[in-house]
Amino acid sequence: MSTVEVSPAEPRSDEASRPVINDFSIQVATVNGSGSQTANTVLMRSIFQMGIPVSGKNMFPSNIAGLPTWFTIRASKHGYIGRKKEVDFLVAMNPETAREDVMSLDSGAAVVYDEPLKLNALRSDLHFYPVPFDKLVAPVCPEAKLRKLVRNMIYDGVVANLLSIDMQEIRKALVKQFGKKKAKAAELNWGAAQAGYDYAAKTFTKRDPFRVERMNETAGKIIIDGNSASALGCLFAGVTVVTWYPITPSSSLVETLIAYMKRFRIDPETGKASFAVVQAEDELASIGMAIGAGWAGARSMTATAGPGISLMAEFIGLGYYAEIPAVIFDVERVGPSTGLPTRTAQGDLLSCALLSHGDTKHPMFFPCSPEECFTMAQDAFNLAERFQTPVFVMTDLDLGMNNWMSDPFPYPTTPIDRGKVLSAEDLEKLGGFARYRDVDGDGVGYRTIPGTRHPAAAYFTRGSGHNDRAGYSEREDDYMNNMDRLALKFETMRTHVPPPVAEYNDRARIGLIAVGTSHHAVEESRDQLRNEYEIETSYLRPKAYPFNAELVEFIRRHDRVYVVDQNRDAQLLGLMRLELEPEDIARLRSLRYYGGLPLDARTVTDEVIRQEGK
Amino acid sequence: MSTVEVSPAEPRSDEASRPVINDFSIQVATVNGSGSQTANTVLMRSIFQMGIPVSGKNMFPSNIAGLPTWFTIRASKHGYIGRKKEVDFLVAMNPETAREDVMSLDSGAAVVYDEPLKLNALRSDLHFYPVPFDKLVAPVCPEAKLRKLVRNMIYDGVVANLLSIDMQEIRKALVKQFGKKKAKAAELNWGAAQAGYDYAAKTFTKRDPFRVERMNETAGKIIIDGNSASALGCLFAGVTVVTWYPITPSSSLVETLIAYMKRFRIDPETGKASFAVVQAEDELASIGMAIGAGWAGARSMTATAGPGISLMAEFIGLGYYAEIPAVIFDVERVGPSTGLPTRTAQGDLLSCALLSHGDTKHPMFFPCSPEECFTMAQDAFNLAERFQTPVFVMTDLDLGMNNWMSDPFPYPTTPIDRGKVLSAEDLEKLGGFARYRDVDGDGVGYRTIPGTRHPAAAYFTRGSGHNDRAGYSEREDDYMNNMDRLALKFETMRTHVPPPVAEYNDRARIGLIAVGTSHHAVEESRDQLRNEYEIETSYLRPKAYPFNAELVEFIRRHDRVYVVDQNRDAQLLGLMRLELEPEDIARLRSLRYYGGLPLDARTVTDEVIRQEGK
Amino acid sequence: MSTTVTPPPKKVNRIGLEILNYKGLKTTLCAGCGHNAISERIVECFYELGIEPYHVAKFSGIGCSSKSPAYFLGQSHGFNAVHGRMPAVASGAILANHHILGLGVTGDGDTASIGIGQFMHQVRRNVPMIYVIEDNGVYGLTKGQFSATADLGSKLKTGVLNDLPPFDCCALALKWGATFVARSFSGDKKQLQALLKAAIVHKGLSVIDVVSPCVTFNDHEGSTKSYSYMKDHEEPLHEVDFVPSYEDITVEIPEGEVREVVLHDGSRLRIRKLDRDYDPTQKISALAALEEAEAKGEVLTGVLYVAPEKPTFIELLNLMDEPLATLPESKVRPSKEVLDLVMEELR
Amino acid sequence: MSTTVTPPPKKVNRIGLEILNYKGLKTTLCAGCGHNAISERIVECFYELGIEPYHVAKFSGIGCSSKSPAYFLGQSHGFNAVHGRMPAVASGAILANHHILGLGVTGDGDTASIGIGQFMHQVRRNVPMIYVIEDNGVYGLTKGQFSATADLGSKLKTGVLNDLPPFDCCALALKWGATFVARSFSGDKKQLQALLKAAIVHKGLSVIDVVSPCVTFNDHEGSTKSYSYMKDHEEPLHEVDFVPSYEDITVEIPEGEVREVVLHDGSRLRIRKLDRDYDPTQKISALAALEEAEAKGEVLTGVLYVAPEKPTFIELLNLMDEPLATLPESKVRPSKEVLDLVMEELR
Ligand SMILES: Cc1ncc(C[n+]2csc(CCOP(=O)(O)OP(=O)(O)O)c2C)c(N)n1
Ligand SMILES: Cc1ncc(C[n+]2csc(CCOP(=O)(O)OP(=O)(O)O)c2C)c(N)n1
Ligand code: SF4
Ligand code: SF4
Ligand SMILES: [Mg+2]
Ligand SMILES: [Mg+2]
Repeated sequence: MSTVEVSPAEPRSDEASRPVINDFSIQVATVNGSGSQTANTVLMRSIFQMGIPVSGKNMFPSNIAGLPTWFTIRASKHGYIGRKKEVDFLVAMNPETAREDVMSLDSGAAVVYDEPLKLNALRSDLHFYPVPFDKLVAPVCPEAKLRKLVRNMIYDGVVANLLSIDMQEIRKALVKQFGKKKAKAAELNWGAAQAGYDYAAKTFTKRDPFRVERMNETAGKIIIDGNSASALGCLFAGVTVVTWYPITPSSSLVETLIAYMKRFRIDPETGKASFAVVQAEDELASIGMAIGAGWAGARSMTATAGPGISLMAEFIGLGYYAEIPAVIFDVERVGPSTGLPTRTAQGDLLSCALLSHGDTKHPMFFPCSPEECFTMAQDAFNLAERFQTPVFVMTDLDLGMNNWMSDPFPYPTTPIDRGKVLSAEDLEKLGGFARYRDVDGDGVGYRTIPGTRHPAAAYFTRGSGHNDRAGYSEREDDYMNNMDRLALKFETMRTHVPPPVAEYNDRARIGLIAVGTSHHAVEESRDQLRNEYEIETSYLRPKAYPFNAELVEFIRRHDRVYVVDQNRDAQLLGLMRLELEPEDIARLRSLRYYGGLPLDARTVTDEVIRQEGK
Repeated sequence: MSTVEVSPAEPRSDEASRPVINDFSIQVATVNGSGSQTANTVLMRSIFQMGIPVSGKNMFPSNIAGLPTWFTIRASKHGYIGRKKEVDFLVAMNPETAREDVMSLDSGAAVVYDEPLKLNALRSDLHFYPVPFDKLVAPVCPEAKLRKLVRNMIYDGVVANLLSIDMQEIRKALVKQFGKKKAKAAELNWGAAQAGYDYAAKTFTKRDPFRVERMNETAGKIIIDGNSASALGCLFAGVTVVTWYPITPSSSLVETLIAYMKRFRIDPETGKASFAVVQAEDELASIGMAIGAGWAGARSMTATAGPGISLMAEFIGLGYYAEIPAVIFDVERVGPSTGLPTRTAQGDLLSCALLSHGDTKHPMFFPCSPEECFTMAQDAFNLAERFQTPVFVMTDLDLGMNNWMSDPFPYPTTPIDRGKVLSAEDLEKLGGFARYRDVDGDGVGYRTIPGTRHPAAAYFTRGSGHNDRAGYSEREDDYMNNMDRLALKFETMRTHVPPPVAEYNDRARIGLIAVGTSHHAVEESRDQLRNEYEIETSYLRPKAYPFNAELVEFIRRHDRVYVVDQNRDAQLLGLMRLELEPEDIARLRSLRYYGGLPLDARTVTDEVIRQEGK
Repeated sequence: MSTTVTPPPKKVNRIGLEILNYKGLKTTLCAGCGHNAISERIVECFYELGIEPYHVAKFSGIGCSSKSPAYFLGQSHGFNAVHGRMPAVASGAILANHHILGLGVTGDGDTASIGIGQFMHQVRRNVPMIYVIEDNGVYGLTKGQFSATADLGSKLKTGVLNDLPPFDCCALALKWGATFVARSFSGDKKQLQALLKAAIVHKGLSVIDVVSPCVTFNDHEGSTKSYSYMKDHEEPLHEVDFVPSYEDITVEIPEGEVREVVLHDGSRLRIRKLDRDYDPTQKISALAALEEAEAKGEVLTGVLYVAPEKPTFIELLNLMDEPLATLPESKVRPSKEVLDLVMEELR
Repeated sequence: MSTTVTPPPKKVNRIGLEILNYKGLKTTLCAGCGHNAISERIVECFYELGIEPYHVAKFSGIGCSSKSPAYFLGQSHGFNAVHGRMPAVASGAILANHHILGLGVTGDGDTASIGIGQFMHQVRRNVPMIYVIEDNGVYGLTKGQFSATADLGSKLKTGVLNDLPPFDCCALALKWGATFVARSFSGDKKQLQALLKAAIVHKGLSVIDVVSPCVTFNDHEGSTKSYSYMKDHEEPLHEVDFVPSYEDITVEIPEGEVREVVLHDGSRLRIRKLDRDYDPTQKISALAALEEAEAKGEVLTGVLYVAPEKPTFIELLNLMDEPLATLPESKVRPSKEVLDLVMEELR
């Protein structure tokens, strides 16, 4: 087999001559359940180990095995870690999607594929590299049963060769992946990778422009998914009661947390746990337990996704009105209803902010990175206890389930804030207390924990009307006073949540506002706008809701402000519309994407340009 | 006992000399479970029968017996049927609240009270009429056990005497109340009423200014509560499957519906029912059954209140996304959480409009009167089937559970609209169909009913991603196309829901916008603003959401527009903020009341004046 | 039976508290409601056993029954949650602090209709607490619709007939994991006290289903086991919102015997008390006894089942002895070394 | 038994339809998943009985099992609802049109965890339909957590141990009102077919709990009744997202006998088929038989209970014969005279 056979018609020759270094994306198209995760992770890691900023995104179906899956690795010397729409380097392993995968490539892309698929016949403007995987796997894996697995590692070798990835990095990544105990497995896979590398080395003439070169941009960094980061945040926030019901994409948050808790939160002397984790029978029970635990003084949490949020509505309203702390992680996926459970979105913003009937408002955090998952998990517990109310941490499938490069997390510098809790001694001094009285003018009353050894400690908690001594009341004045205090409490939070991250550009007439994972696309888009269109922009990223006063300031400093939403109904913009002055709303424009994939910079850029009329 | 004893210090004498005719409110303060409902209804009816516009509002506690209850009857020659804040004529039967009841009266009010309470000692600026109820009841009710009940009827007689209510009207109302079968009960009560009348006649010198005079403003009218009217609307809308879970204040809607169905929807020949009513185990089940029934072609409905709405969130999202008709009555009460279950509010507007996670939007109707409950129930079923989506009818405790004067309801003039349903014959002609394809450009596809005898009839309904042939899909384009069509469908509804009621006043610089029961306070307030402050106003009352285009027109024709909300968070205004142009929002002002009582005109007037800076 | 001894009347109990320390607010339930009698027994029991009120936390859902925690143990924390979800809230609180003596009091609507799922999963977990079901077969607070424990064939005032079989909460509880299951009648002071005391002492989940007549809405006209006392007097009493006031019913039934109790509405309850030699450690025979009683139209009272040794949920979770709620930061936030280690693993 | 005869192979059934008319889309479940075998049996049964596909409506919740209705009866309406709430949706649809043959297929998570409340109330109402539980003791679709039917003592791949007793859906169903209760094993073609056919013929609610192994996540390492086949080979297979592909398991067990079935993961299932002379009309003995089998660690299969005459919910509701869904306006909108009458009453 010669390379001529491989790409009968050459892509434009100028492309091949202009090497593209550390700035491209690799997509591996497989079938889920086929065991490609190790191969993909190792590939991503090896690039990372070469000091090149990298990100990985897994696009998987909502079933267990047999349906198309795509894993995309992006190497970016500029440090962009958002999704890149265009695939530069395709590894086509899935016969079912291979045709469409190839047809949707931009001209000049490269394709490694399973030889029998004969994809080279499809287009003449791509660089094709056929690999006879079945032939290669047999000699390196004598046990036939395991070949299906090991086969994937071959493409790592092929790609390493074609992209100039150092094979020693592949080896290192493999060892890391399998750990010391699974050395045999690592060896087997290493053999496969080598076979791939050798095959490519002896067979292919490199024609595509893509390759990697060592950099020094990843030293000291870690690779972690957002759910694990959230789990670590909860661990260091001192969570004590965790309740959950499995649902994609939130399950791994709790499953990882369980694993860490078992390692680090069992008393070495007694062997006893400083935490309780309950897999509840459904989300009504999981939030109910979290509320019960929060009421009784635990740092409690649950994690869920859209359908769970809907089921929690009644209890969240109770938490709001009876003023009970609890932290709820909403790892957002595409709704409505079951929607696309394995696709990402920011579609629950309005639901969560206003969850439950009657007048309710809930604070939310918007982490954009694993590091923020870690720090905001802690912020969320502190806010929940300080303000005695349910608090949402809004992450999404992209952040939660994909692997992200990150700086190592900082050890918390401030002590845990348990908020206003009266001890028996306090009560002895005070003689008593009024649970819902606004003593400090911040709307937040003092509470006691059940079990407090004092006859004046007890109070009665209810979701029905009550006066400031927690007594049952149907009085108009008691009701209104209480609701006004709750409104004040919400206002007070504005100054207690972390302020937004602002990047002002003095020459910018337009601003961008985004939360959470939209951040990565926006950052890159700002460069595109500057470099390609000479448009300067400012950028504000609120870290939490209720919004801080700086939001208004930011808006007023720009002619037009694009509010980026990963949902159809412009929900982030909606939250602003609900509270801003009309003259500020007038400056806002909506920029929406709701296709279920992680937002990419090009989509942002194109839409800004379209609306700017350029 | 002389009248001098009764009111030792006289109220200002000019008051007594200026009679107040057919324009005052009577409040009866009792304890719930004490059986005063008959007496109150009879009193209200007798005034109604004298041709005087009347309204009755029951303020009752959230328990079954033993707590304070107030029933207010308003007679208004101007036809105002909203709540009047000031009580002119108090009947104080409840020792527990008597003091506060008396103290909160305006000077010059009258008080009929149970003599042992000695209320006359409290103030000198009121007209007191002490009645020795226990002494009076013994002779008219030999059976001691029944005295507690019959005792209440005595105050009807006393009040009739003092207000010049024709005793024959009391008698007529009594007979109507008890029906023919309970003639003995009616007689017993009649004796008590007479005893009260006679006692008053021989004991009291009339000093207060309040009395009634016959008018001719109620001929042909009916008295009905909104829940019964909604029930009748459902009956004539041809509802076939009713699912529910008891909750105040919605229970009586379904209970009345059951009673009517049993009378009028059993086939006289077979004795079989043309309807199914299921008391479900909770609201998740009741909405689930309604959705299942709507899917299978029934006209299905459920009725609930706030907590039920929260529990229905997940299923409503399914209904939206899978496009299934169902009608949900939300008889709103005060939230959040259990809140004040026996008080009224319009606090679920945002919750219902946006119910469920992900991008969802739901249409709502806002009836303001029993007649509109009746007609909009029918509109709601038609809209639900025409647009294949869950539809909310937003009433409230005030409308649902209080008695209202009304014109008789019009028999429906248009046939039932089952929307786009393909029969076996249609399918035969078409050869097949695509369930979610927008054939007509209105965003609404065609559906088939399970059981349709054709091999091409079947399709698969799901809450997960699907293409226009109802096939499972995780594709970006399928998802976005579908969501765009759903958005279009919602836009189409704007022109299909009933248009708002507008009253333009050419001289008005300010406008008022209100929905539902706020109407009655606003109407009266407009007169107050004109008469007391010479302020002319225009008024727009949207009958449904999504809002019709006229909303914007109305806003633009005024400098300032007050949006009236019976909730803390300005939810009606919020719905407008979410979609209006900033320059239109700029004209909007918020006018809120959230104390749980029916909104009254004075509250509206005072707030407009405050904001107008007058 | 040591748990049923009533100490001689005295002003304070063994920990020096008066009965007043165990009372709650004045009830707002109907006079004569069975729930009030249960509240009184609870007050007495905790007083007599000399349990510190701060040691107890009360939980309920929504309903007349669920209002009652406000009417006892005023010096204990209380949580009146949402309809049917008491088990979750109580479970969470007990996880947070397993030294608390959890006392759940809810209704049959709360437990068997909307809440049957949480009830069964609570039972399955053997969460250590007392779960009292004030069982009247109706939704009292929403004015008298049937709950899922209503007798087959009973009829509402509105004429609606219950044609569905009842859930037997005791059968459910004992079949699926509760380790103490008893039934009683609100009017049987002595037995109810004894059962409550036994439940307080039991280490796992104790379910006590107390038949507690709703005097206002449980007029079982047309039911298989009752007749309407009001029938003759019906006419003059046609008053929609009238709630007559009744005296509490009290009754004492010897072990192993059956008594017919006439309720305020004239309906009759056939109550059979378990024999002294009944063995409450056998699941299958307990189920059979319940099934048999149901067939005979009898209400079987007493301790139906007990499994004192079965591990509680707290034991299964291997929780440390200190309440999780009040662990110091040093016990719940791992050290910087731990974070460094984890970070290193992720490099 | 007439219900189990397999007709000789032919191209069309008695109503002239081919087997193709009963098939659905290609499955997207794992190869070897028990659920797939059940789908196949459903296809065969409806084909063999010659039931018009348009006559059937399929219902499910969320889960691998609940995906399966897409893979059979493609010419029948189907409704894949939300997690755990299939019973409500199916009930509503059947009320709308009781001529429909309702076929619910869900999982054990769907039915016994989140859905236990709806399941029990569905059972209590005896809603006429078939309710198949594809029971694997785990949540397949969310990657293998325990459901509430997991065996006590079984262990997940992650090391998590199930220390809670399982809900037995058959026991629940037969104790609380289901009128046809059976258990089977997905690999027992003959029995499963026979049971499905009997369920189709039964007029009330038929509950069939089918043990249907999850080949991907049900690796019962450490469980009382299994061992891990993968143990020796474990090391090279440390691959988080790999799902091996298996052949379907099939087995045939004579009545009254016990067979041990080895599952793909090496775990063993002891299946006992009910005796020919077992009397399925006795509730108590059925319960006892289940309890006994559980104690022995056996899975008891066959028709456990049947009460063919008990009125269905449709009968209790006294519905007219025509489907409510398609009643003409004249039957559902009362006349003007009725409105006039009501208005007069309200004057
Ligand atoms: C979600 C929800 N649905 C409905 C209600 C209305 N509701 C209040 S109490 C109750 C029934 C209570 O019955 P039960 O538990 O038997 O208590 P009882 O009043 O009979 O003691 C209902 C349905 C509610 N509060 N919340
Ligand atoms: C409200 C809600 N919570 C959680 C989920 C996530 N979820 C999907 S399937 C499933 C479990 C399915 O288990 P089971 O019913 O046993 O089906 P199996 O996959 O084992 O066949 C869960 C928890 C969901 N879809 N909806
Ligand atoms: S309505 Fe019934 S349950 Fe409620 S307080 Fe009155 S008697 Fe008790
Ligand atoms: S994960 Fe388990 S239940 Fe789901 S399809 Fe695969 S084998 Fe079946
Ligand atoms: Mg009850
Ligand atoms: Mg399962």
